[in-house]
Formats: sequence, C-alpha cells, structure tokens
Amino acid sequence: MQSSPPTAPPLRKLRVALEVEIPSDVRYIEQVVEVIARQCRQLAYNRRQTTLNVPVALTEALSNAILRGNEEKPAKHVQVRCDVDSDRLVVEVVDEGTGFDLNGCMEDPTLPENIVREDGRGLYLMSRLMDSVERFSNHGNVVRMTLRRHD
Amino acid sequence: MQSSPPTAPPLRKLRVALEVEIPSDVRYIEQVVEVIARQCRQLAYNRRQTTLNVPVALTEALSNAILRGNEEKPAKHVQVRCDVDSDRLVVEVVDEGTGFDLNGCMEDPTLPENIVREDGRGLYLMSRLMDSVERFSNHGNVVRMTLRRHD
Amino acid sequence: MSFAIKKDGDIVVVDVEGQLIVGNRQELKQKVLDELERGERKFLVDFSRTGYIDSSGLGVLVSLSKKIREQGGELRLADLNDDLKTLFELTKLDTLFQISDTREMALQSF
Amino acid sequence: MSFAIKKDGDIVVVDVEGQLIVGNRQELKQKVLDELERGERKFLVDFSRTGYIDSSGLGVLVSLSKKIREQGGELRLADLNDDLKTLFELTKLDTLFQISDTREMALQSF
Ligand SMILES: Nc1ncnc2c1ncn2[C@@H]1O[C@H](COP(=O)(O)OP(=O)(O)O)[C@@H](O)[C@H]1O
Ligand SMILES: Nc1ncnc2c1ncn2[C@@H]1O[C@H](COP(=O)(O)OP(=O)(O)O)[C@@H](O)[C@H]1O
Repeated sequence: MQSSPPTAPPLRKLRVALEVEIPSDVRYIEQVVEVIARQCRQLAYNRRQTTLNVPVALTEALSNAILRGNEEKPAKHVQVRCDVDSDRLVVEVVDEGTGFDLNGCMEDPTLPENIVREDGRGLYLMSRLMDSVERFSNHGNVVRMTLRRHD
Repeated sequence: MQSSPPTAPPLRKLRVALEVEIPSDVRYIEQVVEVIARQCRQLAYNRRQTTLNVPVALTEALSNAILRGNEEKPAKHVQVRCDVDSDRLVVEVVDEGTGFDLNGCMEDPTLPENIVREDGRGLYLMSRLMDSVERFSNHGNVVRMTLRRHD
Repeated sequence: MSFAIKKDGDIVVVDVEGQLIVGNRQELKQKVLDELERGERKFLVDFSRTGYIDSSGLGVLVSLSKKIREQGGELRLADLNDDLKTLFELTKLDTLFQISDTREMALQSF
Repeated sequence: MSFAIKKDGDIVVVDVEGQLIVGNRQELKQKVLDELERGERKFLVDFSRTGYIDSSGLGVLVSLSKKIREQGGELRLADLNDDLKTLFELTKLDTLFQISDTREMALQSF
C-alpha cells in the first residue's frame, strides 16, 4: 500500500533580494553566479536562462567590474544586488571605478574587423543575453541588467 | 594530465531577504520551509540547523498562522519575511488574525499532565529550537523568530 | 511524503517517507486506525526514511498510541535519526514510547 | 573546473570540465601553448563536459586558434551543447571555427 501526498501548488508571490560584496578577485565570480542562478531556478526561470543568459551576462558584468572598474585593486570591492521574483530578475553590479560610456564602449564583435579580436565581446553578450542593460552612477559605477522570466 | 582549479574562498557578506505570501492552506508549508532552509544551507548554517531547527520551528509558526491566526479562511493569507546572512536568520510569519499572548499560550508539554495531550507542543518547540521568539502586531499578527548561525 | 504500510508477521509496519507534519498527519492517522479497526494490534513506525516531524505529527503519534493501547495493542517506534531523537527528547516523548535503534530490533521486541 | 589533456594519435584533445571563464582561461591558454611549443599541431577542444563560457573564454579560443594557425596547425571544437552553440552563433564565432557534433567526428575530420 502506497499513498500519494496531497499535491502542493507551486509558490507564487515569492520575491528574493540578495546582496553580496566580493573582493576584486575573479575567483569569486563563479560562486556569485551560482548563488544568483539558484534563485532563478527556484523561481522556475527556464533552463536556458539559468544556464546561459544569467551566468554569462553576470560573469561579464562581474569581470568588467573587477578588471576594468576596480582594476583588480585589493582595497576595492564589488557589490552585487539582485532582486528577483517570478516576473523578472534585476541585478546591479557596483564597482568603485569612475564609470564608462556604455554605448560608446559597446562594439559589434561580429564585424569582420573585430571577429578575430581576443577581447571586446563582454558588453555585447550582456546586451544580447539580457532584456536590458543600463549604466549609471550611484555611490559607484552601477551596471544594471534586467531579464524577464520565461517558462 | 589533470589540473586543479584556483581555489575560490567562500563568500562572506552575503545577505538574502526573501518574501513570500501563501494562501491559508497547510499544503504550502513544506515548500516555504524548503526555500528558507535552502538559503540557510547556502550560508553554511550547520546541518542540524537546516534539517531540524529551521524546518520544525518554521512549520510550527506557519501552521499556527494558517490554522489559528487565519482559521484556514481562504480569503486570508500568510506572509513570510526572511532576512538571513552569515550571522543570523530572522523569519517573520504574519497572519491576519487578532494575535495572541505568546507567554500565556505557551505551555510546558513535558509536564506529566500534558505529556499525553495531542496538541500544545508548537510554541514550546519554536522556543526550544530558535534563539528567540517574539510576537507583536504590525499590519497583522507577527511572530518573529531569530536563530544565530552555527558552523 | 508518503506512508507505506506492510505486514511483518502479526506486526503492522508503517514507513514514514519524508515529512510527518500538519499537512499529512491525518492520512497517517486514518491508515493506522483502519488497521486497528481491522483487528491489528501490533504497530511499528519506522522513521529511517523520515525528514522532519512537527508538533502535530508528534501529536498524532501520541493519540494513536493511546487509541491502540485502549484496544490492548501497542505502537512502537524505530530508527530515529539524531534530529528526531532530539525532538523526542525535547518533548520528553522518548519516555512515552518504546523506541528501538533498528527496525529489526523493534520487530523482535514485540 | 579543470582541463584534462590527452593525446589521441597526433591530436591533442582538451576536455573542458566546468566553466571556461576569466578565472581559469589563462590556464587553458598556457597548457595549449605548451603543447604547441612541444611541436604539437592538431588540437581539439571537447566541450561535452563544459558549463558556460564567457567572452574571455571565447577570446582565448580565438587567440589560440590564431597562434596555432601561425604554426601551420589547427584548433577544432567538438560537442557544444545548445547554450554554447548559441554563444558561438551570437558572436559569429561559429564561422571562425570548425565545429563537430561529436568528438569522434572531430577526430576523423583532421
Ligand atoms: N565596469 C567598467 N568600468 C570601466 N570600464 C568598463 C566597465 N565595463 C566595461 N568597460 C569598458 O568597456 C570596454 C568594453 O568592455 P567589454 O565589451 O566587456 O570588452 P572587454 O572587457 O573584453 O574589453 C572595456 O574595455 C572597458 O573600457
Ligand atoms: N498565530 C496564532 N494566532 C492565534 N493564536 C495562536 C497563534 N499561534 C499560537 N496561538 C495560540 O497558542 C496556542 C498554543 O499553540 P501551540 O503551542 O502551537 O499548540 P497548538 O497549536 O497545538 O495548540 C494555540 O492553541 C493558539 O491558541
């Protein structure tokens, strides 16, 4: 004799806000990505969003913050703020740099003259993998990315 | 030839705030417990805290909110707010009832006259499994539990 | 979470898989009472595959034990992990139940 | 994440296990350049056990491919999952590399 449990409908109205600060060290990137991807999985973002869009775009933003914004200076830190619910993910990556011109720095790496370059694909991938990418200054240089959840 | 990765130190300074609202239906309890226990595991709360203290105390608070506070009325909801970092977990369970006298309602279920009772162990277990349990009113009846992280 | 009921000789063995909490304790209660009604008198609950138990789960065990005793039977428990042992100790329910370390020991104890 | 390097005939096969990102791409680069230095000319990167790749990981593949070609060799890729295929398509790097569906097909293609 085996009984089946009363079925529990999935949680709606779940909202998670997460903050984490890391040193200017690229070795922390993978853990931050995993923590945030896990929140998205829990909220039923689709597989591709949690294995491609979020991990890659977030890795780009974090490595730019660490390498470009903070120039890997040990005294500087990167702050990550994430707010995620079943509608959308908003992630802000804050570095202690002087900021940059998002549109000015974004190049098209698919142009023939760029395709064999080693660098210059980060901002492009962020913009292709997220629904929006913004940059502004607020106690540091902030890059904000937004992704709408898909089933 | 096999290479080992550069070791990544564990994340400190991670803080998660979580909000979830559920209908007055006990079938939702297990999922809410799992979502919050998962956050504690991620922050390296010890095994016992994530398999005993948090699940049982939270289940008690939720079932009291659903059964006592909201009397299982479908129009009423239970709100759960959780704020957790590597120091401590704070969970607030809010119901739409009129509240109750925490100390007045707490009985000692280990007394000979109580030991064979079917009910009356919930508040006692909450107080034994958490570092603190408080009750107050703030847009509803709020039960707040705090647990300090242990390695 | 689910409850699997098997007979071992004249002993009814219930495996609690997953949680025993407010959302499913009624199901356990009903299953055991049905067996009691059918004339069974020896009951063993095996917790080797159990997650956590809340106060209402504990309450169901207390009330079943009472009902079974009233019919001249007995409810025994086996294979509690450390968390569950702590729960039974905190509530002193370890003084109310005969608890065996393993299912085998419990089966032989009847 | 780690890189396992094996020889299959005259082909150097690199398995990328886990992520290929800014934190470890330098290690991949060095390992492959060491083999190139030793005289190896045929290289295959197998992505069957790879998680995600970031722009700096892609960049390392581009730069290695260039360096190997300069020595008259070739770098080919195999077994990209759908996510990785999307990355190569978005960046049009699928036009720069010879990509095989399986390791076997890639090995035979040399
Ligand atoms: N957080 C940042 N702070 C300062 N400059 C940045 C930041 N992020 C990006 N940039 C600028 O934008 C340029 C393009 O970035 P990206 O597309 O990621 O390519 P890459 O980092 O490989 O050069 C960088 O070279 C840098 O000049
Ligand atoms: N959220 C709540 N709203 C109203 N009353 C409550 C609430 N939580 C607990 N109580 C009161 O406290 C009493 C004791 O609760 P508890 O120790 O959990 O035992 P039980 O729920 O089994 O009676 C309840 O019977 C109820 O009267």
